[in-house]
Amino acid sequence: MFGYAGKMLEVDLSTQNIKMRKLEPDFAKDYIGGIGFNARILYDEIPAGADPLGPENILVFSVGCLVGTPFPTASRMEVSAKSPLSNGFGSSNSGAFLGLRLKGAGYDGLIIKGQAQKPVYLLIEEDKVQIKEASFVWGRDAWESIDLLKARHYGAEVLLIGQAGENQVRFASIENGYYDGFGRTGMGAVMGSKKLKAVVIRGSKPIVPADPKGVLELSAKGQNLIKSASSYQAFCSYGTMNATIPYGGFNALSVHNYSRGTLPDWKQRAGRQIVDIYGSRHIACQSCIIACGHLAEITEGKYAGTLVKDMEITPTVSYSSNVGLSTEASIKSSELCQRYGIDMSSSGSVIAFAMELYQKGIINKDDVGYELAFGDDDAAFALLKDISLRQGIGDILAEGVKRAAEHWPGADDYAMHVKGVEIPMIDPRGRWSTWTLGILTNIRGGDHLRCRNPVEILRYNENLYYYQKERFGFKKPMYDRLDMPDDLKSAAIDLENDTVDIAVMSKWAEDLINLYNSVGICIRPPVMETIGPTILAELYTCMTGIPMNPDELMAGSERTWNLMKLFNLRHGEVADDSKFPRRFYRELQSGNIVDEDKVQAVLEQYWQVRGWNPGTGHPLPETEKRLGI
Amino acid sequence: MTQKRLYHNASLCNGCGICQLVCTLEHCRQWNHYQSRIKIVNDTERNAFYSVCCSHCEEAPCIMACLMNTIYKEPGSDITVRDLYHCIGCRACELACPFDAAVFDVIQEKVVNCDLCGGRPLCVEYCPNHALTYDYPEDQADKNRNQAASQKFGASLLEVFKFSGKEV
Amino acid sequence: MRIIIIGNGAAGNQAAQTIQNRDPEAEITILGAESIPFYSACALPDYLAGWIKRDQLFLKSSLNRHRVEIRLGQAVEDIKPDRQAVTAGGELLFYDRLIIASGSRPVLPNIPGIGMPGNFVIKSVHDIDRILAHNPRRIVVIGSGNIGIEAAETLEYQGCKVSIIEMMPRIMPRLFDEFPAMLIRKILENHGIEIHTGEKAQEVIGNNRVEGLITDCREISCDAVIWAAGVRQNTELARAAGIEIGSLGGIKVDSQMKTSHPEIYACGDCVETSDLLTGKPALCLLWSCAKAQAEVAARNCLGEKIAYPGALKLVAEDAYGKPCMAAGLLEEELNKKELKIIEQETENTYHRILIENERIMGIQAVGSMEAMGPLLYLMKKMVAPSEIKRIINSPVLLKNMPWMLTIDKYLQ
Amino acid sequence: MDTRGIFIDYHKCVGCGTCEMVCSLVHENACAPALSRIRIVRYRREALNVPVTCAFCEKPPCLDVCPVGAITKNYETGDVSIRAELCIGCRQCTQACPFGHMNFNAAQGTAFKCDLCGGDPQCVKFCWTGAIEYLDNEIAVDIKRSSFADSVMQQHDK
Repeated sequence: MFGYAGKMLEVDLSTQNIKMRKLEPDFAKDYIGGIGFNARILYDEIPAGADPLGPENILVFSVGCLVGTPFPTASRMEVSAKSPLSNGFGSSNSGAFLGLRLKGAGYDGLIIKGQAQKPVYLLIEEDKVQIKEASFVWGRDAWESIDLLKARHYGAEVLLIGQAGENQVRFASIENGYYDGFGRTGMGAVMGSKKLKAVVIRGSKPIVPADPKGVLELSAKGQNLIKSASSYQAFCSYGTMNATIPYGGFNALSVHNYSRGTLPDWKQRAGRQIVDIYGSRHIACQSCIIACGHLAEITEGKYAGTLVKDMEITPTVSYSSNVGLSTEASIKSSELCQRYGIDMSSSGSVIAFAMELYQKGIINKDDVGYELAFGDDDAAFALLKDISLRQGIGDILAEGVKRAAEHWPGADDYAMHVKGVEIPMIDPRGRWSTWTLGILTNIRGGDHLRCRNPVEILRYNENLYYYQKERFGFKKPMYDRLDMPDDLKSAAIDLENDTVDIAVMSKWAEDLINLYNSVGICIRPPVMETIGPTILAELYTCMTGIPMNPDELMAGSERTWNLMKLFNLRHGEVADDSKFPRRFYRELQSGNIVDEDKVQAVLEQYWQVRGWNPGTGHPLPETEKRLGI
Repeated sequence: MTQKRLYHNASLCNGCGICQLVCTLEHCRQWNHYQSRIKIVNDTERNAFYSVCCSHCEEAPCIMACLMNTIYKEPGSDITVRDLYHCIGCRACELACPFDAAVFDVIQEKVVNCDLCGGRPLCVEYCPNHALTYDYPEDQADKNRNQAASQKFGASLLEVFKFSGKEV
Repeated sequence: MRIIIIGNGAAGNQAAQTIQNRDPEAEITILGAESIPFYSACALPDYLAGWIKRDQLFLKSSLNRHRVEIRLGQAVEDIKPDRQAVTAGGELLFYDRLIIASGSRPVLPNIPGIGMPGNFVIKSVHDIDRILAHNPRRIVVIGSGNIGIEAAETLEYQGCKVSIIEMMPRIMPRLFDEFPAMLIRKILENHGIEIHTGEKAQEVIGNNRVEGLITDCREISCDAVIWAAGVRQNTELARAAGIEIGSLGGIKVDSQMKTSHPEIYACGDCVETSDLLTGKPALCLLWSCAKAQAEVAARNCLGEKIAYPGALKLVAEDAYGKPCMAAGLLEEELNKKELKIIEQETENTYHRILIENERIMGIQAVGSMEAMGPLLYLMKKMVAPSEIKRIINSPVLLKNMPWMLTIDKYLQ
Repeated sequence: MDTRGIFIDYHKCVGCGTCEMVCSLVHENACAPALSRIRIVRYRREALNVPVTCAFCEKPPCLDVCPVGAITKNYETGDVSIRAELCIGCRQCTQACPFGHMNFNAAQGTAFKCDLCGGDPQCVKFCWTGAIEYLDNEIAVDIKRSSFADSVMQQHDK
């Protein structure tokens, strides 16, 4: 089979059974790869009501089908399981070199079932797969464990959990090498519940494309397209730090657990200039031509000697604004999160939540053991350690804000989550946009990464026409270049009034991002702006030899999205879950609240656009039939 | 993954010859370094020791030279093995080997080469200086590359950061 | 692809093996004139001496019998290049590619008494069986090539009285220069083999059975004569099919082992290739050359473009436990321009290296084969001896080529 | 004589591996870094990346150690190349190369090395950081020289 490795590896840790699953061409075409494979496998194989931390849960890693090409940013890999935070579809995406290595070992995916008796790790050396005893790394942090595992298995790619995953902290992450990770929705806890410390992968089989010349030409074309994006230069130099200042300006930041919208010294704390101060070298994932990551180095002061990949918006906003730490402390927090193997967004939210409870007097020093205050880095890091090791109050907080809030009366008001998953970054009260609606509609809960306008111009923050539209600043050339079917383009974008229809755009954006996650490319703005289904369909055909057109590709992505929604519904999601935390509806922030009814109206409109029941958000039979689910 | 092979690090070798002795003890049941499948060559000028051993060439000249077709690649692997039953000891393979790595076994009157002790080379196990290693060729190539790269950045880098995962 | 191979010898089998390794789908037919399976002709003397058993002669083959048809005892009657077919056993067999590996046969001079029982050649297993059945006690070997020497040695080992008659003034005249030849002669003579050089056999005498041999100098009484005075290429089939024959009597092939017909390749003893060192046309009737040529021919058959670098004379011999080897050219074959001969002699060993124009052109050794393999490859690589000095002086290179240290002492 | 060669600025490389992918795609019609002529050594913890490729040495150690003369140097063009049909796969060159450049294709059993894509290196074309450049020797050294001179002058001005 061209393009794909052609098989998936299935490991049952309970029975120590190792099987190969052949990849059927029809399955490959319908579900493309990455998250598509994951959705189908989880939907088919996890029974309703399964315990996310029990042996019935299945952890699936799938590589995007374009991974292995020189097409820019083609490096991503998706991991999915039933989430211990949301009890719905949990999924997370990561890049670096892992996807290529797994494909190079000869597998498109890795399916982990069951539960081991004692700590183990999985060693994959091409066709030789072994389940090995892992007591020598169990209990150690991620970086130490990587060093130990790499010393045993030379040149291997390692994906593993830290102490947080071992202790089944519900928002633990799976770390992918030193600096990258599958952060959100608690995949690390699932891996920890299976007592699987690490997966060590070695292998260098070639991936053979059907039309190598075409792949090369399209990759060159992709490079040129991405380089032509308006945000390309800025992203090359500063990465995601470009977006920190505008959000601060809109009062749309999550500051101190969403009690404020911005910080007075935000510009000094998190502007682009900190990249110049602390950042040293760029770090790229496989085939990436943006290299948005930077190695941050702190040479003096309290955190001297810290060396970590940082200077990205997620840790910066999560720790610098939400917890209120200084810039240097927020860089240090990245290292700690990566070592403990814990999601940066969620852990920041949980710490901020605890700090606010402390401030409000709901918990006190006796509960915690030390004083908590926003901006206190020692307290924040002590709490982070307690959570990761499940000590003291950390044991309660490790359950995530939704479950932790049930412990203390009145704490519910401060639990900032959607469907159990902590919301990072943006405050819809400050700026209402496709992006913020995405937090509500996101399959994996309160998360901002699965729905974003393909072209994001951070210029306006007006709530137009009852939340229905967002003001944009579209320019004609940008409009023309956008790779979107013409009818949809005219429905979504009103060039004359410079507005975007949020409901229509949300569907397109979600499907597009889902497509990216299926083929395995990155959602950095320069890519979103320029790469659409047309070039991806061409590349897919060249790579796999399976004829594919852009419409089929988008339909495949939509199929996956619907499948994930059906998974959530089967596992107990109801329409009422698609609600922001109460704080957004009631508590003024910079004079704004979110209007609950109007948001509900936009949401229902979005459901309608999706072909779902506008009352319940359940996919209609005709939609299921159209997509062939 | 291909088969592991034997590698010798001359900078660690002190020429003790234990490898040769264990090799002969294992294969010839005698303590006689002339019959060893691995040879340690002494460079007296530089006081250094180098090793000569079968490199298990892919298209091995010994296979082509053999008059009896007794040398072949083990099916499914790339290790050169011999079927000594048919060997007539004509020494053509010894002559054909560009590395002087085929050894005439005077006891059996047949020519032999390193068989990697069936996957657990004793010379590696007994090497007191860890000069001999048994490693995948890919890894060895990577290590060479890493070494070259470390030289580019100077030793300072490796001093600042202790071991870290280096890979390609 | 249908490929027919004429000849079930080293070249034929090697070609079949190569084709099968590279294209498992190819249909191969091997046509062998002898009705016995593939065996090693080089081990015949060892069999004669009883050092190996008869079954050890037959080489195991890993050819896939579903794809490879081996027809034994079916001599090819003719080749029809225009129809792409050969006739064997009255049957017409079609091919896409034909590989001729018909080999060679020993030359018997046309002298009186040659047809009598007791005249033998050493070419096939049957010849040895016949010698063993004859059970000779007093033998004359005509010719002192490697076959002759080995035959003499093995028969002597069996307790026979052996004489060698050589036409040229020294033994192994095509392989060794005068001095090493003399050393070998001494070894043989010390073990009781009688050697007469510069003589020519004139007549075999006897009464319905060999009883003696008359040369131009003497008469030797014997009960068997073994003719090992050279071989001739089997080129009759090719000649009849209109395939071009070279000046030395072998089938003419280009560097890809292709004959004058584009679908027909040839390899092994029956072809005439060029010499690796001089580039001149040469015959090289050696097992290793045959295998290398077969490999090249087979791969070119399958559409690869591989060139045969040229034949290199290479003989390893065992004279009563003393290994002897010779490779490359002899002193008399060289132009003698800037000729440098390095000789090293110890009590038991002798090495001779011929260097012409800063190139190693020939190596001969008696008594020890140490470092000869690497030297041989330096000869093939055409490395100047001064380069070896450079390598030895460079620790980086020496680390990878420690055998250079052993070579160094021969080139001082 | 062609004096151009591949020059690598280690400090510009971000380790994206596009060059490896492109190289294997051009030469082997497959996507596999292991089959690439140019390889990147990644110090992942320190985020340092060193692309390693053939230096086309004037006295190539690989040529010297090759037992069969499969590696040749053309002294007119400066090119060092492997004739795959002669290679016996002994891997001596992979050990001899001081850069660890010489690669080995285990499936085919032959060593392989950079051939500069016949004068139009594709890795250079696809390298977006400018870390890999195909320059005339004199120009490359000149760039190096002037950048060093700049740094000296800056120190001086301070």
